Amino acid sequence: MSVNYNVLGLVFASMHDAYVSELTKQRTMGSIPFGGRYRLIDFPLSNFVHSGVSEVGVITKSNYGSLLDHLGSGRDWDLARKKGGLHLLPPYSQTGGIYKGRLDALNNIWGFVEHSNAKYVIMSNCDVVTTINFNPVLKQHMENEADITFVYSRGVYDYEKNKCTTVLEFDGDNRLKDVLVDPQFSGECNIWLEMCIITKDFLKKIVSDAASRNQFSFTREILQGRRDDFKIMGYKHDGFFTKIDSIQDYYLANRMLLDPEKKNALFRKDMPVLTKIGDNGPVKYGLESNIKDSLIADGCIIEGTVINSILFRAVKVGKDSVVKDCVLLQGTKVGENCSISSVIADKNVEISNEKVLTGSETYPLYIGKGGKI
Amino acid sequence: MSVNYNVLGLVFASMHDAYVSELTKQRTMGSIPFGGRYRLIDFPLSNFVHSGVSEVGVITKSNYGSLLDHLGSGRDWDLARKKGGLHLLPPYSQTGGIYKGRLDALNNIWGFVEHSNAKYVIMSNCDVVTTINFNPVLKQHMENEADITFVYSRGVYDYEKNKCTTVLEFDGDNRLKDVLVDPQFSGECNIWLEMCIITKDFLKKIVSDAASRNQFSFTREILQGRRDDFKIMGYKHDGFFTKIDSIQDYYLANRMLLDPEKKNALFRKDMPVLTKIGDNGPVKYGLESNIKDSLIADGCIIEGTVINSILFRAVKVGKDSVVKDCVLLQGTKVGENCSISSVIADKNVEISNEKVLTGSETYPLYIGKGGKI
Amino acid sequence: MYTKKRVVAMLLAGGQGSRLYALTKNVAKPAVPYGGKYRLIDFPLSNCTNSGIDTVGVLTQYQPLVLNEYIGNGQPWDLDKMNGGVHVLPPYETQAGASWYEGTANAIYQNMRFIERYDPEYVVVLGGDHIYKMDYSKMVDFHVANDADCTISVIDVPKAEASRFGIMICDDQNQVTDFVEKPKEPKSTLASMGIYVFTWEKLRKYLIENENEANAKRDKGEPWSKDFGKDIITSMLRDKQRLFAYEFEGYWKDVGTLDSLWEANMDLLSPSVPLDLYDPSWKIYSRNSNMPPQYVGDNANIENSMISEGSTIDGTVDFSILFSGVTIEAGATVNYSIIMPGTVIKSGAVVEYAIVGSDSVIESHARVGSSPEMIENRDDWGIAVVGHNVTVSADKVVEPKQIIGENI
Amino acid sequence: MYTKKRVVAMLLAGGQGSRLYALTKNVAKPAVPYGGKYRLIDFPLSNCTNSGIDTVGVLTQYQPLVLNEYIGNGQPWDLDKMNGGVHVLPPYETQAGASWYEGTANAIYQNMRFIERYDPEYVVVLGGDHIYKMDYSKMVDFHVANDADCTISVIDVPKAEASRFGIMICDDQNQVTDFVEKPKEPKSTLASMGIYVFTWEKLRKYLIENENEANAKRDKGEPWSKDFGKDIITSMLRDKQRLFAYEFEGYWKDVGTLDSLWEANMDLLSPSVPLDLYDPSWKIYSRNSNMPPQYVGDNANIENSMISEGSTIDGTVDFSILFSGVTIEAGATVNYSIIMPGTVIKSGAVVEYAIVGSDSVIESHARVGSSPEMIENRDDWGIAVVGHNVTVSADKVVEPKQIIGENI
Repeated sequence: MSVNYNVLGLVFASMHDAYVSELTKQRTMGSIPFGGRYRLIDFPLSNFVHSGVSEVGVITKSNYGSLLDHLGSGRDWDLARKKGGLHLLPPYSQTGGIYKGRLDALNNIWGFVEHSNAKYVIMSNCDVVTTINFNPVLKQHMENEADITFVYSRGVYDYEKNKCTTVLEFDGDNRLKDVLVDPQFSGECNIWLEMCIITKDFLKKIVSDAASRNQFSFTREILQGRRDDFKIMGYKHDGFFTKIDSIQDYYLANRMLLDPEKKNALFRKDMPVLTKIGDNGPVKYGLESNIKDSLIADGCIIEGTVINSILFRAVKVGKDSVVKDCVLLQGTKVGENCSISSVIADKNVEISNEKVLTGSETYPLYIGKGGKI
Repeated sequence: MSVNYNVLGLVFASMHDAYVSELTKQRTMGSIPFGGRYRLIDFPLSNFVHSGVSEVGVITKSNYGSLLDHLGSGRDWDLARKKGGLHLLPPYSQTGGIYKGRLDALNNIWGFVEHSNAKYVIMSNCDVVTTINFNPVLKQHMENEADITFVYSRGVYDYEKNKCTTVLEFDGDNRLKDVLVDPQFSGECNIWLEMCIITKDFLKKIVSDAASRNQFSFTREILQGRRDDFKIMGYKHDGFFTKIDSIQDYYLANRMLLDPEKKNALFRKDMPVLTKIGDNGPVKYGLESNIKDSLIADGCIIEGTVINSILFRAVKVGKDSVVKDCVLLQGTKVGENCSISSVIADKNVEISNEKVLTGSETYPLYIGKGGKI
Repeated sequence: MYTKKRVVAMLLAGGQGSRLYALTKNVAKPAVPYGGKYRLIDFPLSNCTNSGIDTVGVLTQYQPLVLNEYIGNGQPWDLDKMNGGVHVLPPYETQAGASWYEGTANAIYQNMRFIERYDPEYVVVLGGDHIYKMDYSKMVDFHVANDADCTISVIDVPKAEASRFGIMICDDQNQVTDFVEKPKEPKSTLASMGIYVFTWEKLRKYLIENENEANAKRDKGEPWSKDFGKDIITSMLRDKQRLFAYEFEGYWKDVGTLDSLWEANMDLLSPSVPLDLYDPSWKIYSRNSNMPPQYVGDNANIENSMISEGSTIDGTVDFSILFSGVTIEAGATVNYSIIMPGTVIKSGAVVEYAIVGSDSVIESHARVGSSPEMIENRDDWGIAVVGHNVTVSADKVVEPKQIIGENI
Repeated sequence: MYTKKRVVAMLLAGGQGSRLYALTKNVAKPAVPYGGKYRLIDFPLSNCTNSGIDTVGVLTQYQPLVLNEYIGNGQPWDLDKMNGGVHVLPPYETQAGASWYEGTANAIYQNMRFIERYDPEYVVVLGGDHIYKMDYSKMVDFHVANDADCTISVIDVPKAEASRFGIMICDDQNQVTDFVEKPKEPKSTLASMGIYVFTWEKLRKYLIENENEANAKRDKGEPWSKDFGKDIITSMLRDKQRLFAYEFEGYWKDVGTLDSLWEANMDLLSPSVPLDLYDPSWKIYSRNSNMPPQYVGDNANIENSMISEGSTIDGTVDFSILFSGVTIEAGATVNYSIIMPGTVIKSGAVVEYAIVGSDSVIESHARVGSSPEMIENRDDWGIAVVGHNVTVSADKVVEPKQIIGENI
């Protein structure tokens, strides 16, 4: 049918916050703005919704005010439901402490999972951006009668650059052979997309086992420690993906969307990425505007030149200013006669007239939320 | 018009939790069940909605999981809005700590208040249950050009019994003369209903003043300390009200609703109390049921005798059992051949066959959530 | 804007329900109250939601205001979806002119654009006046497994009653070989429940063919019809399409008459009837009335009944179904009756074996209906009916079988 | 179930908009796109929300499917209310039979039950085809302050244009003393904007009177009408009711013709036109298309234009309004034009002084419209229009003033 009550979605909204500390100072991973009008959590939520999953729990740690604000009732993702729907699971539970690892988090919110009628649980982080339909993954998981099915993609891993990356190795039957976290090599390999399908009964077992042994880490205790005891399989996803594990990477990941092929792989017509509605007007271009190779969100008012940049909603660029190789988050105001290049401006930054700001491709200049320059 | 964008509602959902510690062990004041199918927060929210207030912030402290669950998107109160709507304001803010007093809480969530276009703020706690239209209060506040207007009722205050009660005294012009917290007398007086209207500009002033002086208490610092500096007025509310400040009082307050006059004053046809929809079936009465003088919520299945009691949703009473002078919260199961009187059963209590449980009117027997007897 | 849906449901809610006329003066039949807090349409809508079907078109042209307001945005049934959800589809005007629905097939034909937006593989066609709980997704699975063009759900009825139904004759593979409407001598006891699954491509073809053929006949002055069961199913059988019968086991009740409406309500009070309204895994959703819990007074005497929120009961209630906001005063008696929302039964009034519509008043010492034991000639006995918004004045009598639509 | 509302708004969305016919083939006029991301009806609906009016009935019978789906549950305009909200009100069938709306007054008359549910004191009557931002609550305040029976909003128009409008003649207290539809020699320049506030009790009385009088005339074979402006206002004036004119100052544009629709769009590009779509305190809400941000390519050349999300621009765009999901290929040129959602302008095509409907394709090197400077005889010049879902094949030409509804 169109709605699949057999599956519960769980989003880990605060996984790996520390790797992009600039952006998570006042928010959490899931609420980081991305791609002109989205937040990172929009991608897992849209993947769930388009796969017929209508019951979703969002597991947060700290700084989740902006996430609460973004998600609201879940209505913009069609998740304001009576049966299922979107549930924010606050970090402070019975025991009072903050979650330590993935297994600990699951143990703390187990009542929510238990209460669901679903037979399968799909878990997803927010730091991998991709568009995926989970139905074929689920089908394979069921056919394999697997305990866990990991979603991975082939990709180039660079030991020097990439952080918090899990590399998976499978045998000829697609069964998990090895799990390497941040291994010391570079080259093409199977990169875990931080998503997996787990049979709920099995999940219950490992979560309660881990709780009784005071274990927190899913990767260490389950994947690495006991991979041979369980039937852990892999599913290869072929679409475009990008993993955000540093501010440099965030900068590159946004600008990847200027490649029409990548953009179209992420923003598929049959699986539109859903997000909070802003009710901004169309983009307004002035009499002397000049735009090349850029992604511009609604509500922008552009009087100057924009090249090779991502402009989020309601950004203003004044006359005779040049914006080049930049990522300007919502509400950035660039005055007149400025020249800014390789800059990441967080929300509501104001850059006054005549300013020159220059970062580099490898070290983009980051300006914090609300900064006035 | 029908919607009044000039007013922002603020609900203090966790004020006075400590006085009903039995009931707030796993919840907060606002999510305490009341009157068969409601939670205490339903009363302030409904009062706001029926007064045309469509922008409401809910300020919580701890244990707000059940509140989050009850409120959901705010849709059941018609508060799932784009313009305004319901906003849960989590207790952990920039500074990291938990709110200390009302002023501290306001200071922590000030960004939310500031962002609103409203000119007036109505604040309400959840521990006073009443049905009130705020429009006449607002009208009087505007006509008086008051800084604060307090809503009070005439009522009997008993020094021995009542706790955390604020008694107000006014001069002939309805201007605040004195504020007494838990005074050492008994008798009829002006009891503050824990609601007031404040002009937003004025509120901003006192909140920022208090923050800079490290003051937390609204009552002590503002009402008692500086009452002559400000124009603080009173508005007398004439409808039924009850204030819940102990488990005994909770017991009595529920059973007050068996007085049709009080019930009808609280549940007015023109201002229905809104609450989360449960989708329970109608009450089903068995072949030998016998009911007198009771309030029975949907989804109950009654085979025995119920006298002088409040039964919340989906309570079951088995054959040949007698339930007398009880308050049984949602999902309580009473077996066959039981005799229970003067009992408060919290959610999902199970009482097995043949049990006899007897509390007294003044010391009702309280059985905690999920208890099995 | 619209993404694909595997299944779309079309609910034929059209009927005025003339055999229920005292209760359908200002409301379409699917909006008739049932079971203490429901309306008939709650059952198919809740079944859709529970079956995972989230896109439903409701076809109606008779008094849609109440139905429209009742369905609203579909939120009570979890059918308020950005993509999909429930939509009431009234007749409309185009550049070619305006036209009312000319039969059930035409109603779906006129709304093919609605269906095609979702590009479905299967279309489920439902009625709006049956009480049952059914997982349509299992029926769709059965349809797919059989590679069927159309699957019709059937229920095994007692042989004696078979001639009141449309009867399906099947082979031992459940394939339908013949279909006879109300046969005098039924060859089978499998009655059509008016629930169909179609492969959309096939349904589309037959809708267009039927429309064109009927219009051609009309132009020639011949008799024509655009009826779903009669024309579409018959044509598909004629063309040797793959039609299958899906046997349903469970409670199913047609409430097309006042008597069957009364019976279907009384069924809820019988422990032997397998219709559970309290099952949390298959909730029957309904628009909520936001009323306080019911209050039962000192003089009340309630047995074996179902009573809904907002009611005030201080009289005697036995074997009855009372909807929300009903008042039974002290000294009033209600037996074997259905009292719809907001109605007041005053002190000393007696209501027995009756249906009283919503917002009506039975004044003191009036009498509505009577028990069959009190009637000499059993042929004179039957359910008494008082319509909506009707006052029965003090001391007046509504006899068994009598139907009152205006104040007396 | 329904609690009282002080004000209820009724939006007359009926029109087919025959003067916009190339753009209203399958949609009602209020659903016509405007301003890059809006539809005409967004303006009155957003005005209602921003004015605090949360109960709106939309009266329509022409092609309601698009409008119905567009309005949906009203959520985009914050009009999805449990009590109140926006409701599309199509014609319907009753026990007395079915009838289409016979004029604007009849449409409201047939839906009096909808209004009375909310027991309003005032009813605001609106049209669906004007572009303006207005706080109706101020007009209601004005109505109350004057103790008026009806208040009509008016705008001061240039004397030369006054004869195109319904003109109000007022005394110095703003009380209306006379009303003339399209007068040849206007005695005033106060034109009715088609926005009314009525004291509901009075409107109710005149609706019933007009209905009865018109039916009586029809029965006698006399000419009759059930028109809002023409019949209701005239009768009220005749009866010396208190009618007042509420003068509106601000941008107001009637978009009843293709030329005025084009002009109203171009107005958005003029810095001197006081219509701000970016004001956060008075947002114009619209149903969102959920598309990614617009992508501007290497070869693009955009000046003085408005472009909406989901578009891909790699050509030249000047003085134009582009809706969501539009593609302008490299080497294509769009000047002084309006391109509606989903349309593709292929390489080498030139679109000037034109309106191109949604989901159309202008193939390579085709030409649509032309600038007035290129036309010898100015009378031959005008806006070129291509309808929705139309393909203009490669190298074809659509001349100025030409209106294309089918593929060429």
